[in-house]
Formats: sequence, structure tokens, C-alpha cells
Amino acid sequence: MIVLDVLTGLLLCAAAFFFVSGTVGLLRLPDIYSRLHALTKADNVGLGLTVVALMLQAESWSEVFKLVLIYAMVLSASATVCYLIGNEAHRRGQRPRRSGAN
Amino acid sequence: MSVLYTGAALVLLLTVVLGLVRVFRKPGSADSLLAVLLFGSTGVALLLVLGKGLGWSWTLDVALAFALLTAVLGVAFVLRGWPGDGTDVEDLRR
Amino acid sequence: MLYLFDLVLLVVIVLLAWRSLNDADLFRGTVSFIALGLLIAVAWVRLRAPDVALAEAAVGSGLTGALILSALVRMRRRGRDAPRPNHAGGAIPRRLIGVLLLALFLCLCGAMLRLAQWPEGLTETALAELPASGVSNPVTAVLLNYRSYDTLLEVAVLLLAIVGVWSLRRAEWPGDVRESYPLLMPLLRIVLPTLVLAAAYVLWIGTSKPGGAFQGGALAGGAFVLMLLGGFGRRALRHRYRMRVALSCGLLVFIAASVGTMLLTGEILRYPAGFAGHWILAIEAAALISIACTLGLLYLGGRPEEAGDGTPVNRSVNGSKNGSMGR
Amino acid sequence: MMYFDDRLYLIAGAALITIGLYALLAHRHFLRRILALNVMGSGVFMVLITYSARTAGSIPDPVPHAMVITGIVVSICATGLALVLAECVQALTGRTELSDERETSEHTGARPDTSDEQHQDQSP
Repeated sequence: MIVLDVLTGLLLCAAAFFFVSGTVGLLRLPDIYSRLHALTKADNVGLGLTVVALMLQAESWSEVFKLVLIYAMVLSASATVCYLIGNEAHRRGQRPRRSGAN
Repeated sequence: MSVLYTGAALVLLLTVVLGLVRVFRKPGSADSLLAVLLFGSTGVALLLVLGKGLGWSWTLDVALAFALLTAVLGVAFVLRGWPGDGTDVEDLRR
Repeated sequence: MLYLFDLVLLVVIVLLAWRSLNDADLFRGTVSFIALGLLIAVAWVRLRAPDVALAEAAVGSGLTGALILSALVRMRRRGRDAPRPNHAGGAIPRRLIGVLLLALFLCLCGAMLRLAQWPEGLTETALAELPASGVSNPVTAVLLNYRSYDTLLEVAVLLLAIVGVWSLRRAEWPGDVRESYPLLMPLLRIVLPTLVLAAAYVLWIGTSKPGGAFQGGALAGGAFVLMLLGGFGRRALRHRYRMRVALSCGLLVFIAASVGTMLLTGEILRYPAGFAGHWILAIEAAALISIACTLGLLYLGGRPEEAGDGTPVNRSVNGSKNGSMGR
Repeated sequence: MMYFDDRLYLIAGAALITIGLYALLAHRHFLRRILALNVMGSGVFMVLITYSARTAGSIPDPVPHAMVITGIVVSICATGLALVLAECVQALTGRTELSDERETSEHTGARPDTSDEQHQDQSP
């Protein structure tokens, strides 16, 4: 089982990396669209890795099922909310920032 | 092993804090909620890892509730809670 | 490590509380408040309060946040305040308030830290009676058996809140957004059934594990809010009695149970031995429906227009500029 | 027994209560006051839950937990009602704060409906 433990540790480290990079993206990127992009992608990869890491350690099948369900919910919700926010921002006249232009 | 989980939870909490810095640094109205909404996924991961570290399986249910209600909040924000344009600063010292 | 985690968590909670109340921008303050709700749910997990954490995760951040955000936007749309004439005099200076409250804070800390470290509490009493209570989750046992009066009155309070809201004004309808946001429907198709399923699961599991009517009701209330946002449920709400029955069924079933138990056992809400679990589940199921409807209708923020209403005050849909004030 | 330092949580609870009370007294905007009440509530809940976590039993004391769950649901209902009331006052008076007694007497004719609010305020 030591292999599984090591694998879990590695996956959690990778997840932490993706979460941190998503947050750095939020801090550093110039406009709302790119920030949306960074956050939804990176955080969902991070959550996916976390879920896989915990599935390796799960004690029962119901735990695995719940983990998958949670991930499915977060994925569909964040994808849709990302689209909704982007759509609404565009509708309200926020322009994507282009390199070179203001 | 539980130290690993707790450490991961601490790192996730720190990323949340880092994201909050963003909320306070710039006034861009929609963005600040964006940060909070995306704590959704960080928060879910935080709860999962913390629960595993403490050995409590019920945190899965809390994480599920969290994920679902963050979705509701996100939709509610875009459809009914988006602040108008213009300066939104209320004068505190009237 | 855990100590460090707690320390960071609590410092952030306190700072967020300060920012949410004192930020110059009210929207940003509200956003901080929502973040505060999320972190407080984490604190409940840390304090090993699963039922509370579930309730807070559902209500504290999600629904309260949605309520306040929509109210904030509606209030802003109505315009800013006229400048107040000579306000400066009369108010208590903030510095004085600050000093007094600092003293209060120190007193509170002193008083609380001096209390007994490991007091008896009611845990053992609650656990001793648990086999006879009909459920095996002690919190549910407290809510619906040991102290069911409290819960009965709470359900009544929920109904009162809706009565208050309904008597104040009519609802502003969320417009039909299905056209403008085509991706919303697929989300609703996924999330709505899951919310309802999760609500039923939390209610069912609440007899033996963390969960119960309030947590389930909050999840179902989230489903209701999502449904309203998607533009559904309008016809059901226009029906004269359907909504009223759904809103009050929790209280009615609870009262019926009180009367029934009084007839059967001679005491209000003392369940017949051996059947306590069934009574509790029945009451909880009805309470869940009422709680869900209450939370959904609070988000609507007014009395829905009904089929028999004489004066259709507010027919307008998408973003009516002026709040309707039907009296 | 799970390790945790209850003093941290108690101090944080006291801080939340005080911050909420300060905002309640110092700000006049309805929304701020409603938020302040919620924050105060969270502080009280935190103190209660911390006490229940440090009782001698094998599990945390369930009675405060039940009280807090009740409190959470009641506080969202109170918040919802307060928000609707605030919006009604704003629609009637154009203000997002309650006016003082003194001012109302100046404008009594213009805003008859505020007397309702004031009356409610004074009744115990």
C-alpha cells in the first residue's frame, strides 16, 4: 500500500500546484476573460487531481461515488458559470484586452 | 499520512487567502465575486482533504452541499446580482 | 500543523468580517461576507460540528449571499440616496464606540476563557436517551425529540417571515432568460435533480448520520432558487392554494403530530414508544418542503401574483426599473 | 480526543461579535446593518460550537449544535424579511437608512409612511 500512499502524496502536490497557479493567474492576468480562463481550468484540474488522490485512499465504494459526484457537479457548475460570467461581461461591454492596444 | 492531508489543506487555505488579496486590491466589481466563486472548487478540495486528514467521512456531504450551493450562487450572481456600471463606492462618511 | 491551520483560518475570518462591514464599496463588502460564510463552514468542520457545517455550507454562504446580492442590486437600481441634511450632529462619535467595544471585547474574552475547560455538558444525557429517541443522530434527536417544542416554534417563525414578506410587497419576477443564456438549461438539467436528490439523501441519512430536515431543506431551497432563476415554476406559483399549502405543511403536520401524540400518549410531542422514528421522519419530510419553499420565496422577495388578483401591478419582466410596491 | 486550541476559537468568536456590534452602531446603511447582525450571529454561533466541542463527552455536545442549526435557518429568514423591509423603506423614502426622529418631524408631510417604521422601532 506504500505505493498508493506515495501516489496520493504526489497527486496532492500536483493538485496544490494547479490551485496555486490558478490563484496566481487571478492575481496577474489582465482582464476578466483571461482570469476566468485561468481559474476555471487550473482549479478544476487541481480538484480533479485531489479527487483522484482521495479515491486511491477511499474506504468504501460509496465514498468513491460521492467523490465522483462532487467532481462532476463542480465541473459542470464551474464550466457553466464561467460561460455565464463571460457572456454577461461581454454583454455589459467589457472588451477583451489585446496585446498592444491600451 | 494525516500530516500530508493537513499540509495540503493549509496550502489550499493559503491560496484562498492569496485570492482574497485580489478581492481587496482592485475594485473591479465583477471580478471580486469571480474570486469568491472559484473558492468554490478550492473550498471543496479543502474540505475533502481536511476531512480525510481528520478521518471524518461526513465532510464529503458538506463538500457536496458546498459545491451545489456555490453553483446556485454563481447563477444567482450573474442573473440577478451583477452590480451596475459606474462608480459603486458608497460614501461611508456622510 | 493543525494549530497553524486554525490560526490562519481564524485570522482570515476576523479580517474578512472587518472588511465585509467596513469596506467603502458595498458590493465588495457583500462579496467578503460571502467568502466569510465559506470560511465559517470550514471552521465548523474543524470544530467537529457536521450538522452545522452542512447547514452553513448550504445556507450561510450560498443562499444568504444570493439574497443579499440581489437586494443590493435592486437597491442600487433605485438610485442613490439624496444627501442628508445636517447629519453630523447627534450621532455618537465612532471613536467612542470603538473604545467602548474594545472594552467589551476584552471583557468577553476574559469571561469566556475563564469558564470551565471540560464541563459536563449534556452529551452523556443525550447519548443515554438516544436508543429510545427513534433516531441515532444525537443532533436530530435534540431537534425533533428532546427539544421538539423549539423546532415547532421555529417552523412557525419561518412561516411568519414569509407572511411578513408577502404582506409587504409583490414579487418582481425574474425574466425569462432561457433565450439569452442557452447554456443555463443544461446546467439546470444536471444540478437541479442532483440538488433534489441530495436534499432527500440528507433528510434520510439525518436519522443516523449528520443531516436532517434543515440541511435538506436548505439544499432543496437552493433548487427552488435555481428554478426561479431559470424562469420555471411561474404557473405553480400563480395557483392560489398550492404554494400556501406547501409553505404551511411543515407547521400543519407538526401541529397535527402534537395533537396526535397528545391523544395517544397524553403528552405533547411524546412519541409512542417504538414508533418515534416514523413520527420524526414524517415531521421532517413536511418541514423540509416548507423550509425549501420558504427559502425560495424569500429569494423571490414578495408575494407572487396570483390568478385571481384584481390589479396586476407588476407584469414587467426583465429588470423592471422601479421596485413594485403593491399594497 | 482531537487536538484543537479552543482559546483561538473563543477569541475569534468574541471578535466577530464585537466587530458586528461596532458596524451596527457605526454605520447607517440598511445593508451594512443587516450584514452586521449576521456577523454578530456567526460570532455567537462560534462561541456556542466551541463550547460544545470542549465538553467532556466522547462527542461534541449535540444541544448547542441543534440550537445553532435553528439559529442559522432563523437568521436567513430574518435577513430575507429585513432586506424586503429595507427595500420598502427605500422605495417610500428614497433613503437607504432610517431617518432620525428629528428629521422626520421636519418632513412629516412629505413622507407619511415613515411613521410606520418609527413606530415599529419604538414598540418593545
